[in-house]
Amino acid sequence: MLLAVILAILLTMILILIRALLGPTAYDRMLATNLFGTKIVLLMVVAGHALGWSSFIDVALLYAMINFVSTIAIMRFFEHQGASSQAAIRERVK
Amino acid sequence: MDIVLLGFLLLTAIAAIRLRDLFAVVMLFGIYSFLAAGLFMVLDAVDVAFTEAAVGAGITTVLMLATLRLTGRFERSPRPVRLLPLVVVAMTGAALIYGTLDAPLLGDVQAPAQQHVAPRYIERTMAEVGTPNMVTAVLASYRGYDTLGETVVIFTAGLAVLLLLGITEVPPLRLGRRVINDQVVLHVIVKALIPFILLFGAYVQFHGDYGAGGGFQAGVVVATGLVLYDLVFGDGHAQLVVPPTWLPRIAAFGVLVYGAVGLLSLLQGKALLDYSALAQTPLSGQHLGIMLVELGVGITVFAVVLAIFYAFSGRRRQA
Amino acid sequence: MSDWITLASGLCFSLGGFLCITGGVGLLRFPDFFSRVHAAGVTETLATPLLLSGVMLQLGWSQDSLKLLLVMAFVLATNPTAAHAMAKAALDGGLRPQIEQDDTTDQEGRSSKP
Amino acid sequence: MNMVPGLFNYWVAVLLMMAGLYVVIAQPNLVKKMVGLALFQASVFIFYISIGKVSGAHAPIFIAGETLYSNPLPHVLILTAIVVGVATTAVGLALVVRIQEAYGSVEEDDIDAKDREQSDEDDGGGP
Repeated sequence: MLLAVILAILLTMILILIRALLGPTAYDRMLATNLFGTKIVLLMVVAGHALGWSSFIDVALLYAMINFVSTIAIMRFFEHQGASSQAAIRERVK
Repeated sequence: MDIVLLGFLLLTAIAAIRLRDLFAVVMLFGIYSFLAAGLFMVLDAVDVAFTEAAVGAGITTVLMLATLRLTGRFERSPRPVRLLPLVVVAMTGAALIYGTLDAPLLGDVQAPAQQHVAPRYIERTMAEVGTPNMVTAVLASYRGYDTLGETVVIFTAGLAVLLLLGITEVPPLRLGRRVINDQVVLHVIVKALIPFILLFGAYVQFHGDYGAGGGFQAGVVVATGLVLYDLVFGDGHAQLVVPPTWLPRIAAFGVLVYGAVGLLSLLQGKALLDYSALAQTPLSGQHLGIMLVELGVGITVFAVVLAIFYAFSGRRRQA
Repeated sequence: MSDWITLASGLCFSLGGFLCITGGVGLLRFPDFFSRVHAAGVTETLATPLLLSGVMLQLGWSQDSLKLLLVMAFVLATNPTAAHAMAKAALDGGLRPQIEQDDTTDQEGRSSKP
Repeated sequence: MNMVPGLFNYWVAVLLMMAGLYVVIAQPNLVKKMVGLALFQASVFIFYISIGKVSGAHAPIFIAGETLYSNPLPHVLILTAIVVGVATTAVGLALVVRIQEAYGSVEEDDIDAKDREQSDEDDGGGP
């Protein structure tokens, strides 16, 4: 059962990775990065439980936290970056 | 499972080389760090996985993004692939792989690396130091000199960044102006989360004797909490909590705590950084010494990481 | 009693794993960013608690279970927030859902044909 | 043929190392060079940790009654190396930022061209 879950998570990771590599816009890559982090958390918990690693939950908690922070950081600095191009796109949309 | 993770790692690295959007490259680097951290978990290195996740995926990514903000997002059109670097790289790689052919296989108990000092650490840690986490014992007690050196290196690197960039004091934003647009949900959630992150940092700091964690990781976690605050609420908000002028002093204080513990044991008539002299019994002395030393490390790492972040985020792009 | 726990955790695991893969497929197959956020964010938010509570059921009452509860609370708080923030950032950054564009082109097409 | 899984970790570490090295040597953009350096660093970490792994062993946190643990020494070395690594990466990135401010570009070619210009001017302005 646990093995099947691990395989499912690994499969999902592959799918997400493909999206991260293809990702037409930067936002797609952002989303993929965030999801990948969550999948790693899940993998840590399930595999850690299945294989009996020590203190894997602390690590999983840290991963969840860092994942959130890096997503926020990516968004924040991306907005700084795109300030001029955003205006251009808005003009075009109008 | 480690083979799959290694495959992912290779894929990510190659994609990172090929992409020209540096923003995407940094995001892929974040994924790469997470993968590496997962791999460390598989290879039994709990503490290393902890550190790699906090440092590689967290702080390094943030710093690289902050640099990109200052230097520009796109790489110029790539040079044609040149032969010479490729040949050099291929030859070096071939030589290294040839070298690994004689290496002991993965997980071999008889490998030379497992024979030298490691058995002694593993057998004697509980009797001599009394902390269940051997990594902490080796880090803070057996190899205390090394760690003192590393702490000083981190302190120096922090000073170097401050000398190069300096911290521009950003006037705190006016109330009501949002940086990540109008993200009310984000503000509310982050405000609720930050105390827990700081609490988690304290847990990591003081639980390091018994499980994964310790000064290095705790410093980074606490700094990450403040970085998150600054990211969401705008430049300068974190500077109100921890003013930048304090940071070099805090960092120096951490190194001083470490050194003072060492000198204290010297004054008690034992060797430098031999904590057995610090209390009635050697074991409780070791406990006290490791706790103080880890605290020193944690303080230094926290101050340096935060100072570096301030230095990068406070800088404005010069046209 | 333990049979029930095995059954419940197995149910959690299979549902969680299924949702995981669904989210991955959705992320890969959906046409534009906003539908991808939707696919990934929603499945993720249900799959994570399911898998974690599956592990919790197997661990029983212990300190580890409590910590897992913390992880779950953290993920439940941050995941939808991150998805929401990303969608909002993308909208403010000039990305538009494809539906709108499809509609407009469709209407234009229809209006031009007759 | 149990050599392949036994050495696979090392091989991947070497390949990643070479990927990082290639970026550092061949890519003109300085920020990308820093990313390459970080890739290189991480591959060295993977190599070290692979050396310390003992199959069937526990993570080096004491459990009563267990005697087989992975080697804690590489873990200690790499743990500190990671934190020192981020500090040095920060110094490198700070240098990149200063170069951007001084030269207006982080592409190696531009910087070289500017330098050459500068030295030509210096020669011309001589005696």
